[in-house]
Amino acid sequence: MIRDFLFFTSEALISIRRSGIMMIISIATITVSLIVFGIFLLISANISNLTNYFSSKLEIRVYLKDSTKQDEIDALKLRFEAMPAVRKVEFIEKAAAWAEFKKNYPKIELNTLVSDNPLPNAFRIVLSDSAKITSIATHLKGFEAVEDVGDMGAIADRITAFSRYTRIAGIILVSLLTFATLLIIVNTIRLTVIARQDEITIMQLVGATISFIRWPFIIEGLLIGILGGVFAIIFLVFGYSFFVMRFQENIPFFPLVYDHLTLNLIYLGILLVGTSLGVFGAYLSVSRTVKNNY
Amino acid sequence: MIRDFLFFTSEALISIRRSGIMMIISIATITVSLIVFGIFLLISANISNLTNYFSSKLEIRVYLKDSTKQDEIDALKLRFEAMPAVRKVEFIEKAAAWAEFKKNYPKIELNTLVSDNPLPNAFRIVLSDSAKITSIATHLKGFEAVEDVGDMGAIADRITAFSRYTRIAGIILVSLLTFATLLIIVNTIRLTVIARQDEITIMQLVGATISFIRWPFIIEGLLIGILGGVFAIIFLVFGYSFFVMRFQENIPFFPLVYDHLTLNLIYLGILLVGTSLGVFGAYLSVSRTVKNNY
Amino acid sequence: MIRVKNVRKVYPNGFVALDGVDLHISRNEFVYLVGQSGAGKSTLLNMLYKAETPTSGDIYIDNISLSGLAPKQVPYLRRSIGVIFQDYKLLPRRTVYENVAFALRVMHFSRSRIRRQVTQVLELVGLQQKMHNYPSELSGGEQQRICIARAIVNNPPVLLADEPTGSLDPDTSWEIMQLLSKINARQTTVIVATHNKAIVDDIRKRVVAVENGRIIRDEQLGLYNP
Amino acid sequence: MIRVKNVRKVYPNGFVALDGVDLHISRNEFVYLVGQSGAGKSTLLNMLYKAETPTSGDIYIDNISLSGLAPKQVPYLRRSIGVIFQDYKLLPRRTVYENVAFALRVMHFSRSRIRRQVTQVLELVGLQQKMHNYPSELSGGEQQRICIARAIVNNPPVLLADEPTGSLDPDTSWEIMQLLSKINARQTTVIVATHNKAIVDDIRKRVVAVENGRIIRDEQLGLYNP
Ligand SMILES: Nc1ncnc2c1ncn2[C@@H]1O[C@H](COP(=O)(O)OP(=O)(O)OP(=O)(O)O)[C@@H](O)[C@H]1O
Ligand SMILES: Nc1ncnc2c1ncn2[C@@H]1O[C@H](COP(=O)(O)OP(=O)(O)OP(=O)(O)O)[C@@H](O)[C@H]1O
Ligand SMILES: [Mg+2]
Ligand SMILES: [Mg+2]
Repeated sequence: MIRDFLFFTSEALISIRRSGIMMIISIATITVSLIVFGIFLLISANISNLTNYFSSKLEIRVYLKDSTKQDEIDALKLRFEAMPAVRKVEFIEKAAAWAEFKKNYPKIELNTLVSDNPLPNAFRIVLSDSAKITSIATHLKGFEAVEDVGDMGAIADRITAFSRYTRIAGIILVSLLTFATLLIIVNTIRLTVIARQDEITIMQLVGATISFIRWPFIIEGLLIGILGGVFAIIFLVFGYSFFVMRFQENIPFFPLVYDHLTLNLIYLGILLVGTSLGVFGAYLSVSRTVKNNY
Repeated sequence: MIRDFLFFTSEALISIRRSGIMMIISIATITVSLIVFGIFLLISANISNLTNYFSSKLEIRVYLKDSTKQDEIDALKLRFEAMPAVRKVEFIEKAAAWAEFKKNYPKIELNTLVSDNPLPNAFRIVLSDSAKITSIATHLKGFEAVEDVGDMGAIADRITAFSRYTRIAGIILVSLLTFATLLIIVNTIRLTVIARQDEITIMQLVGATISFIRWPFIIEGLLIGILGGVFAIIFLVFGYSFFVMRFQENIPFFPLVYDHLTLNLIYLGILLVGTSLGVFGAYLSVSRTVKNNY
Repeated sequence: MIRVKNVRKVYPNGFVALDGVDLHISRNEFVYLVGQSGAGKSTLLNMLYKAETPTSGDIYIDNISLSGLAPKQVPYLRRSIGVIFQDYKLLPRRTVYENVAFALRVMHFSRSRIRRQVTQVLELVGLQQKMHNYPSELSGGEQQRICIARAIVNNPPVLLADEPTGSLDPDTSWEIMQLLSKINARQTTVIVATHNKAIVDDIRKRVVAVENGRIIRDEQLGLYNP
Repeated sequence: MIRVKNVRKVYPNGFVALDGVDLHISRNEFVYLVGQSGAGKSTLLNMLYKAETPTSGDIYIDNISLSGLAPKQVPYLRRSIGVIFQDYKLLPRRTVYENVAFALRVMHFSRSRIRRQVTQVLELVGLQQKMHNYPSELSGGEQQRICIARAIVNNPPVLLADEPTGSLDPDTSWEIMQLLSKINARQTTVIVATHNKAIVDDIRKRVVAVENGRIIRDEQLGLYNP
């Protein structure tokens, strides 16, 4: 087994070396298509990150009746925090709210016109799932102490709809892209195999079995898939971190994906796609060519 | 000339027909890579459309002194409208502004606390170029009748920065994608030419000139480039209009690109890229192969 | 050993290359297959190692029907039959050594045994010094001799030689034919399709003449021309 | 007409295929090039149509130095030299007709003239009925005759034949050599590299013998062996 594997690997290496320009071209093509694939993955990761970011900024304001006492307020806070889909509950004292309001609207000459703080005490509730915002708001309205609820309704619905549809579009695009990458890689390998069709026929005529012919091609496919994947990853790692650096420098508020887990998953995915398509392409192409000669 | 062209075209057609599977594979690869290219163009067109849309929502509020008279207001409006980079000037009566404010903040019990309309008369000025917002705002502050100017400063700067950097990123990405498409198409054609290297050598040995060999290959490259381009366009036209339909149905507020001029430009670009790369790839590949034999 | 039974071969384009061919070749026989260009000699040989299949009729080797042979079995059939191809069929991206070794590698011979047998057979055909060259760096006759070396390197029980001396000078041709005779003497059935009148008439063996896809003559110790 | 002057050919891998070769062939001569397998015959022929270039020395055809020939001129040189390649070099994706016609097409002959000349020459080599077949559908000898047809179809002033009868039976070989003689009589210089002793000894012409890359014999009306 191991001897066979070594033998086939050395055959594959010889073949790669001797096919020269053809191999360089196919590795280049695979690299390039994996880079495009990776760029797409990075873009879609960033778009979903962005919509998550916007969703996370959505909040519900719960305005309390002026009669609500401090211990009631504390109890409410605990109850709200215990609700599913609620991520954060923050109490906003009416004085703080009024100060904030006045800071935001300096043009309104409130001091001269308004005698007292017109704002109520409130809770700011941040959800973990923005899609639930409307239903939770309705639910909150039912509480005794609650005077009114403000739920950023329209915007929330829009962001939710947008994030749902970009997610669907993203899935469709990534599938399409995966398929495109598959086709390009498999086709490229197919062309290199077709170019060696005569050699395959000769091998069959002098007594080689299907697997004897197939294995070196499969290992070759594996190797050029790995090479293409590694080159693509190198390009993407440097390209993306350069991009992130420049972007952060100039628009630091923008939420880019740069946690290592997501990125490493993407890079791993690229490597897997490269190698598996290399193997699959080689398997498919050789099988087609080999069949006719027995 | 025309006879030669017909002759070379018929040679190219014969070659495409007889190369069977190899041609199908290379046309498929070219189609797929042009589709990916087109998807990228459509995405970047939409992103730039989106940032333009947001920019166009940016505005400057010019608050007027209470002492300003109606004829002064009319004169100011005309002057503002005449300024470069200003797209629209709208006068907002203080009463209307106050009504709007009260509608927006139902929670603030203003009626009980505020005795009179605290808001001034104002202009809403929409710019055609959001990047100029800060400089224009400063300029407006200098007018006699102007009490104050509110310019959405921070948000405008963010959107401007964002749109500038997405534009740069878009240009980089489209260049990268163009280069990737170029590499994939040229490489694919290169592989088909390499597979026929022996034939080219034979043709040279029996007295064919470089151009006699090259022309059929170039026309072949042209034809498979056109075919790939046409297939890609068919796919994109149907795919994108389907996508627009579904998107508009579900998130009608989202500004998608669907004006015919932009789309037709993109499709034309794809066809041009396909054909020119087909021709270029064939020219390059044949030249490399042909040179060694004279 | 080899039995060709009422074989008819119609190529996909409708051309009838062989018709009603019956032939029986015993173990260790040496047979010349002669006939004009296009008579059907190569077609007949190609069917013996299942590169072509008869349109009707069947071929038996050691009483095994080739038409009944599973695709999986074909490589093993081919390993027991050395073939000197009319058009050499050398692997272009392999050196002379690797081309010859390939026939042993498919049989999983050990590296040292492969080296021993390959060098030995290259010496037999006089091409040790071209061992590390590629086929494209060889003269026509040298390529033909590599093909011969590959066909005989694993001592197959059957040897099919399709025009094995077409590119060789008379002296080398003579040596090669002596080599084939020697191999035949070592328990190998040999079938040689050839146009080499001098050799057929000199090294007298059984002669089977083909014309227009039919066997028209089958003579022990025959001459090239009747 | 053809002058080979002190030519030495070292292949890229360092092998010295020809050394100190001098040869002069007049217009309308008929020359046999003989020698063992690997002697250097094909190398010498290949240099005459610039498929190979001498490492040192030069070749003149009609007093034009080949080493001084611009790449643009090479196709025109090749059109004036018909070559029967040892390995045929047929275009695999072209029919027999198209293969032969190709040599005329490159010269922009009219369609009707191409049809006339191609059918005529295919008749000469006896392959009219294979006109629409692809090379892979032909026997070895048939392929060789297509190659011969392509070499002579445009009546070139020089004809180089590298082993033109290697795959042909004696009768067909004889016919082909008669054809080459006839062509030679019609004002064509003919050089034939061959191993066919019977023919060299029968159709007596000038014989040039090559051995290990050197010319060792040059005889008018010579025999295959000295
Ligand atoms: N694949 C094919 N398709 C159609 N016809 C074919 C095919 N192969 C061979 N033929 C035809 O079958 C006939 C016999 O061919 P074959 O190769 O057996 O001849 P041969 O006796 O070996 O001739 P040669 O001495 O020239 O090699 C020829 O006329 C040839 O044109
Ligand atoms: N491209 C090459 N690279 C290296 N060596 C070569 C090359 N081509 C030919 N040779 C060597 O040069 C020598 C002469 O080759 P050439 O083809 O001229 O022989 P030849 O006389 O035509 O033989 P044959 O009768 O077998 O065709 C041979 O030994 C061959 O191995
Ligand atoms: Mg044959
Ligand atoms: Mg030769």
